[in-house]
Amino acid sequence: MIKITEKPIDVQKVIDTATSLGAGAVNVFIGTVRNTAHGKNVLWLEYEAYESMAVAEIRKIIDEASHRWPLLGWAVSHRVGTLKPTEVSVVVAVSAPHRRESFEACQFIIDSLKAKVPIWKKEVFEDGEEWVSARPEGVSATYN
Amino acid sequence: MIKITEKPIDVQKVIDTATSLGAGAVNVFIGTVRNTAHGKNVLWLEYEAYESMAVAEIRKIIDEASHRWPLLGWAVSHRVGTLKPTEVSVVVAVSAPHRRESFEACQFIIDSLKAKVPIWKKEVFEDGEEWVSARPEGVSATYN
Amino acid sequence: MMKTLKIKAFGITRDILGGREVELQLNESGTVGDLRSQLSSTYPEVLQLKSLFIAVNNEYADDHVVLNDTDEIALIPPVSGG
Amino acid sequence: MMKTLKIKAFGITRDILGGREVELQLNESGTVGDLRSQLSSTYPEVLQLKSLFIAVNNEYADDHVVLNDTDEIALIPPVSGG
Repeated sequence: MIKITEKPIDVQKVIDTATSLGAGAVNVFIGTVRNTAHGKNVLWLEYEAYESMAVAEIRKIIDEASHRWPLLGWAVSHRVGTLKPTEVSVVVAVSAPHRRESFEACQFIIDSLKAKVPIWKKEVFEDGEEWVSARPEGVSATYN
Repeated sequence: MIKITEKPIDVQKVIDTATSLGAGAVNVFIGTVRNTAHGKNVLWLEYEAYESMAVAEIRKIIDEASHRWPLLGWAVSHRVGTLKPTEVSVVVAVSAPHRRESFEACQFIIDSLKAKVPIWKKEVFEDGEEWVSARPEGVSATYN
Repeated sequence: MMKTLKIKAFGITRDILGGREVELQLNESGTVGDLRSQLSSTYPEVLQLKSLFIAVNNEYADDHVVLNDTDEIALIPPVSGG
Repeated sequence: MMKTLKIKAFGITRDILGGREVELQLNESGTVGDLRSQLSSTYPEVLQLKSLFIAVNNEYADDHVVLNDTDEIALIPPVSGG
């Protein structure tokens, strides 16, 4: 299951989707919105996705992970829209026969997702907002 | 939270307990009962714990993990009693500021738990039963 | 002959281009690299980005790829999902 | 003088000793190592185990530790939780 959704993510449902009968190990990564960034309070985040391409890129990542580890099940769900601190932005769950494989595959998927999948977040502070990682360090990035 | 319980584990509750407001990353490991072992069908598993010592050993593991990684929250729940295939035997959840720390700490905790914590499982097959890993390979281990 | 391309813009490029989708004119033989040059001269702020990839039909595309007016073209500034 | 020790047995050692808790007599100065020797002669099957640790008051104990009849003593065969 690959899902890009505006609705809150049901973590248990993602886990259930990834869990296979023959699996002994399930690893789950949950990304949540932090309440601070650059030492400032985060009011909320705006996530947006290029949805068709995001789904295609996640599928490529899953294909590569399935090639490298004996995955028995997997599920990836990413939220878009407005998210407040503590809300869940992403859930990756994989199941495998043994725990090491489940850890390695899950970490590979979230690392690759963050590096390659066309999804963007904007941090909104009291005094401005900023597209995360868009500009090099040192270039003024917060504007009103 | 450290819990040794005969009741089914509520995974979402373990995750919620481990999730901290300041965390950006939660990693969760879920161990489930596999339906085969040594190529034979597993009917059920019997788990037992030396409960007071198990809780003390898990606490030591958590203390060491908290020393090595900036954990913001954690929870460990282990089931005992009779478990059928696909049932959840153990859940470890940790939250941390960043994802790498959450993966490393969670894997350290489950690896240490499996190596040190006084909990035992017996696999029950159609033709016998076996305390897992109790005897060296080659020594007949299944008996009726 | 010129061709008219519809360009989807996401994240910070949507702010820079002032819209979710803009139209640009390119020579008939225009490539991803040509589009990149034209964007840089029309919207110099894109030069300040850490990176800018261009996707054609949901795939990251190299600069030498020739664009067609039926292609789905998108600007991919540095991603920050997760 | 002898002392009477209550020994908790878990996992496969519960099957070998035939109960969740057994009593054993040991010399007044008896240690964890002495208990180990006595177990091995009384229940030779414990020698077939991959390992056997002995816990005293919820801590893994070395063979030189002297046992008291007020101690909580437990046999820890190879663990297999998770």
